[in-house]
Amino acid sequence: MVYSYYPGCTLKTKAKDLDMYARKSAEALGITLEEIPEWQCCGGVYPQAQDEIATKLSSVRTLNSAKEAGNDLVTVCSACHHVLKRVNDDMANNEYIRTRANNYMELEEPYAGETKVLHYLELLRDVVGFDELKKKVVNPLKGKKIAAYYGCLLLRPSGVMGLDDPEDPSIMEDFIKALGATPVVYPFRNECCGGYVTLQDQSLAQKKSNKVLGSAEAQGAEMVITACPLCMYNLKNNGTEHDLPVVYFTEILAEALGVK
Amino acid sequence: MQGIIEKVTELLDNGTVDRVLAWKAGEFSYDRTPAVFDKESGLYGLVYDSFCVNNLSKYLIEESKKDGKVLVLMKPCDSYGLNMLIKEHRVDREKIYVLGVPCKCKVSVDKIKATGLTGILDIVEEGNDIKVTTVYGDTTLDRKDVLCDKCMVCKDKVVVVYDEKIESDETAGIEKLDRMAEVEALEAMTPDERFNFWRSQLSKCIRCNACRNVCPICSCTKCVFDNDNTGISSKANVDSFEENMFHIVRAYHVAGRCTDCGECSRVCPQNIPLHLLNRKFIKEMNELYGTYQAGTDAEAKDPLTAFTKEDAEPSVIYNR
Amino acid sequence: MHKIGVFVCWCGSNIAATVDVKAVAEAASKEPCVVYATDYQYMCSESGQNLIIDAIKEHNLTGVVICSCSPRMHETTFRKAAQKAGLNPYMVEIANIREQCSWIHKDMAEATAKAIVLARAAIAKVQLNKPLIAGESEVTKRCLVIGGGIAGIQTALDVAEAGFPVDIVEKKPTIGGKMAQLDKTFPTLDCAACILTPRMVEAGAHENITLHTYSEVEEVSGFVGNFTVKIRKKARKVKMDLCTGCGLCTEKCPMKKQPNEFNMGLDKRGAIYIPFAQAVPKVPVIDVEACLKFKTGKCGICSKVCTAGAIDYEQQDEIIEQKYGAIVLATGFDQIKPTKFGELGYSQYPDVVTSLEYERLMNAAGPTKGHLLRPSDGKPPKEIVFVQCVGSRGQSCRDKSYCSKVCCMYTAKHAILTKDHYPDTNIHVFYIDERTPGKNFDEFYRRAVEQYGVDYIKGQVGKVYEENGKLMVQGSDLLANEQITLAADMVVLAAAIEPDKTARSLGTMLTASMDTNDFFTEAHAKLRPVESPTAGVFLSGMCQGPKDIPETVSQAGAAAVKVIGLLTKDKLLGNPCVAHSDEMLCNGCSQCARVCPYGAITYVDKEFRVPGPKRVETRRVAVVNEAVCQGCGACTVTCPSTAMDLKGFSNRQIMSEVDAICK
Amino acid sequence: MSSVNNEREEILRMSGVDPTKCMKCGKCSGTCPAFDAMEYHPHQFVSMVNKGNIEPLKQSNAIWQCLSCFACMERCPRDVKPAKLIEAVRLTVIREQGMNHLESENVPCMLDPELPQQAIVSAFRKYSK
Amino acid sequence: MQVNESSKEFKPCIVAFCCNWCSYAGADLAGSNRLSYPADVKIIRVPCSCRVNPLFILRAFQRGADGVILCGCHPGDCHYTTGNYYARRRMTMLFSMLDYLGIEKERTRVEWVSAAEGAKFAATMNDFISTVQSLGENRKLRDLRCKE
Repeated sequence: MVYSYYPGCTLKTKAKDLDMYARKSAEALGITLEEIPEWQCCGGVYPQAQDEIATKLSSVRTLNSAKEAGNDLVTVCSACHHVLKRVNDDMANNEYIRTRANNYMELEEPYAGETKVLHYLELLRDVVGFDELKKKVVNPLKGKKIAAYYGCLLLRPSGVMGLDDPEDPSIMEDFIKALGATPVVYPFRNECCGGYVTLQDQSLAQKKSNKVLGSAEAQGAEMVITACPLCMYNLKNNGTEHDLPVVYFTEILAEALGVK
Repeated sequence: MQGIIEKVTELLDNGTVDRVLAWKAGEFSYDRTPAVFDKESGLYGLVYDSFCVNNLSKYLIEESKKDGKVLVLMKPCDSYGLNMLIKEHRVDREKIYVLGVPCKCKVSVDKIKATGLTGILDIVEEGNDIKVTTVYGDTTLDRKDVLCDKCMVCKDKVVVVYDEKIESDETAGIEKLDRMAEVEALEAMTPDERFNFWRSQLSKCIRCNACRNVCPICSCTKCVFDNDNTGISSKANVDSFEENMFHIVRAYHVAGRCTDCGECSRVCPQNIPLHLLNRKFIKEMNELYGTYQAGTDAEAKDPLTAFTKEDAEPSVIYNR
Repeated sequence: MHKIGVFVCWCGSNIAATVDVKAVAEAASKEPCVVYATDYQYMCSESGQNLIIDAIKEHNLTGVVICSCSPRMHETTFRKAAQKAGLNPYMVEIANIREQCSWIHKDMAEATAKAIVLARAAIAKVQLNKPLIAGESEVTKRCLVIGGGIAGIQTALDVAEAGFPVDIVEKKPTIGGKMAQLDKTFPTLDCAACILTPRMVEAGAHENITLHTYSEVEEVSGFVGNFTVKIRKKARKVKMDLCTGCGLCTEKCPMKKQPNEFNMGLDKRGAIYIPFAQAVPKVPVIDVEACLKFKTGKCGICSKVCTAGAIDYEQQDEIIEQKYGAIVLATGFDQIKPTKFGELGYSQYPDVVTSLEYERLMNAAGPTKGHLLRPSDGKPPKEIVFVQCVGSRGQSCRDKSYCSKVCCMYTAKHAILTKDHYPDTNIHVFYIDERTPGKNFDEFYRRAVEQYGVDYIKGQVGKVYEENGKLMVQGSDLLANEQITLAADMVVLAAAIEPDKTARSLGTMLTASMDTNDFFTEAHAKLRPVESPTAGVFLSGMCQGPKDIPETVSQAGAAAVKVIGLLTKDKLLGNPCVAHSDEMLCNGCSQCARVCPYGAITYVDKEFRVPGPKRVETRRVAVVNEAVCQGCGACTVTCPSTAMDLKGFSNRQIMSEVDAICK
Repeated sequence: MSSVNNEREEILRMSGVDPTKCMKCGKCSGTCPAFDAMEYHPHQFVSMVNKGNIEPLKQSNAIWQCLSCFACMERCPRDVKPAKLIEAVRLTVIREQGMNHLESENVPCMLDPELPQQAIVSAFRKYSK
Repeated sequence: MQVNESSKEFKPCIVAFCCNWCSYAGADLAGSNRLSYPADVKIIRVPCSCRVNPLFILRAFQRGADGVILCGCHPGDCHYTTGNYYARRRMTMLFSMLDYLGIEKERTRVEWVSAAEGAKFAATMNDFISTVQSLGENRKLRDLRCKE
């Protein structure tokens, strides 16, 4: 199984762990991740305005590379996933954006959303299968009470992202179960941590992060996992009222698979 | 051939059947025309060989109206037509005894002539050799080179409806051509090229009605083109709607019912490739509604009297 | 040779302002066979009709063309006028020069030219019209009501009282429907069971009413006045005639772990059960999925304790076939399970309930015997938040687009009843718009606010989550322009109502049309609200759209009146525009029967004299049952020899219109 | 008046939002996690943009406080997408000359060694041209 | 480009077959709502889309129509339950044949218009007319056979 892989800028710098463990685990699961050559930053945030074309082009380039390689595209970072998936949806369904983006790109064959964008978690659920994953676990994380933090970008808008039920998701809980640990369901797992405003208004980010961590703690969580470097940073640095470890989901995956 | 005569004689003698519908030699030794034999006339002249190309199924409409039982020699491709006639209640199956006969593809006299031979006196088939005697001398042709066009794309060699059949393991030994290749070639043209193609072809029509008369599906009690009350009838070769649309209307009438026996094109004195109209419908229906071959059985609903809720919208055509 | 009269209507200025009516009449008068052409201000008026009648008589007209509004408007009017003048009503054709001409075009020259073409097409067509006489069919004087809720019961009682036999088919083991599950009814607060159960008993005992409970409609064929219906009576495994309804079997059943549907799954019932105490018929039914006897072959306790010997494990489904003249759809509704609204926590928290569940929690016969106790821990709730419009009035994929109509009122009812019984409870209601049109409805809602102090908050709930054992309800208070979070003990969701799931398949069986929400459509939104467009099929209650009990009962009565009107007739006139096969042309090929949706075509072997020595030949030819044919014309196109044609829309008629338009 | 209208049309065009679909239920504001940090709330954005009353929104701090969490979009029963409107208002501000909300020279002082790239990249994209 | 020049002047002849229950009522609704579309469209009322014989469409073309459109109830909503399903297949086959003969396939269209879709009816007609206008006059089917 070969997939095109888009790590994104943060995974190359501040979130090397997220990337490294994702690669190691994939290898252990028999999945080949081929990094897209000369990829560019996705921009970190999906430009919502109809007339924002230029800011979507780097994503289109990435998507087109995967198309040319004939692979589905796998991402790990929630933000990159969100941006790529939504730009891809625009290219497939929004004629205005598609036409203009293609005019800029001058590709041999116009890009029209052909690439399938998968989050690493979807790869685990839909390609590997959580039952299969369970069989490959060598260090089951027995007894560990882990809370999954989805945040906003993985789930919403559900019409485009289509990862899971946006109000009552289960993919990360099933993932935690597959690793042998006990998932902790808490109401704020899909509420915003305030990551985007950490530069703008740290107090707001602090308030939101504490709310998330407090909610997880109240349900008895011992650890929080996330797929987003920004959430990770925010929960760790702004969620200071709670002393709950926050790690990338790939880290516990690598640990359970014995490749950490 | 000998087996066939024996079987027919037996059935006629023991009273199973009263008449026999088969072929007899015509004016020339290589001419074969449909003929009815009975006890009185005997089987003299009855012949079954590579020149027996006519589809006999349609003759059964009239034959099965008569008293007594008629035995028919049924080639594989003609049996599809018979099944359609049974399905549409055009023949009385009870009064027909179907003796399936094998076919190793038929030889086209037109193709023999097209090799440039003239003054033909006699044509004889010996194994894979076709020996032609002309006033200028003798020539031997390879059978494979002079097979009927319709046999080159033959559906299969199975008689689909029969009371008894005579088997043979002889084959023509040819590689069958893709039945849809000609249609695909037309599809690949530009609309204007296609229009010009059809215009030039259909303009040749002399409205002799041979295609209609030979077609086992075109068996209406009264054809719409002969019926003054339909508002579309026409007999003369006039430039009217009817005239213009004759072949299109005919193709539409047999759509979903045509067995692709190829007789229409074979009998056309103007060599209009009429089968390409019918075959286009077959191809389209296969692609859109699932594979269906009219005449395979006498029960299945044809694509135009069936539907699924998920059928493609007509716009599928112009979105191509 | 025809003598055609053409009548051009001005429709006041509706037509005349855009179409030069005189020019149309003038042009029409020059068409072949037209002997008379005129224009008039209002052709549909009495004097307009008289003008037509006089002209027919005076000019011995054999065909009439009216250039006017849509035939869907006044075709019948003009046909009747023609009939008065002694002309066959089907010798009338309408050219639609209003809806399809004057109303959509602005340029007079263009509109006039088009009106002339439309008139010309109608003139061409009418020359090929043939006098048609509608066939007659008998009316079976029996009515089928599908659904045994208050709507079905009321219709059945009204029809039965008029002296016609009625059968009620109800898929549940008892009649009563949703109303039986309600506690009190707004705005009078009388108890639902107290007013419903006498009706149920009356229906069960009525000499003209036959109940088929635990039954479903399997197949419907036929047409107005002559429906044939197959009803599957599912095996109850209990003999109706022997059972005394003592209920001993239900008490002794060891499998008491089945979710009780009647109480919305809030408590349990046995594998053999009577849905509720006042059930009609009061005969239990065995849930074979749950019954130990059926699962393992052992047990048989119910049979042992039944002194009447009514238990019959061998009982099989029974199919009964019955003929009816009219069918009433009263299939009712369901409340959606708001599982897709994860932010409201219905799936996560047991104390988030739907309003129908709340009804059962309030009801004296409910799982808590009428004490309001919350499902999670059985404690009485002190803070209750009601959320309205859950799943109604939306455009997203999880919402219904319509207003469910009854939620505002029942929420006010819940609030009042709760405050009445438990005055120390605090009640908050999140609402978008408070919709209370109806007699004494707004007064009722105001009472909740003013007399009972219910806290109505204009806004919606964004999230419900648990914190410290409380349900935290975060929502907006738009009037205060604030986001508020209330700590509640219970949350009640006024979830949208939707048509019963079985309605769609019934609609298909009956060819009764439905809207995109699966509500049955009425024949006319204003003027024929209780009739389905399919003749002989009537609509009663929620299956046609959201409505409260008084509205349902009124509609049920109205449907009954329509049924009675139909059943009082001995014969019905059919639609004469039906298919007809010319046996001289028919091949007997069966293609037409393959596409007929009504099974109206059969074949006969018929002898024909033919030229030649054999003088007679037998041919198989198609025969159309004109009473069954609805005139769609599917057969006409599939017929290769054009033997099959449609009266009133024949091949030649349509082609003459084509020719006239394309000239 | 006409320039106000033009601005309204421009915002509607950019966002692709039809504010007339709103039924004023308030679910967006009931759901917004940044509600208390915004002086204009999601439902107000919808109604104010619809009325063409855009200037106060442009002057507001609320446009910088929106977390872009899309909760309002997800939960809106009428599919109005308030978040897109807020972004469109924000864009009209930063597209005006000299109106970058975030200047690169201000960044180093905000930098925390652990801050991921993504935070800076996205902040620039959200708050400046 | 020439086509565009002349299409301004070109008034096509359009025949619209409308089923009585949905599309004809939809056309009436368009009228009631005063939703305009060019006068080039002339409607022929038929009981159901399945009443329309492909022959009628060929006939219209041969007699000089430049475009023919068939409107019926949405699949699943046929007044006669199944009529439009048959119509859908028949028309698909007709379109296929016209295309095969080299006739511009855009001259024929099938649209499902309900009784409530007055606006859709008008929009459909406007769109269809502009399509036919851009194709120009229909000559091909009139002289499918040339008599030279």
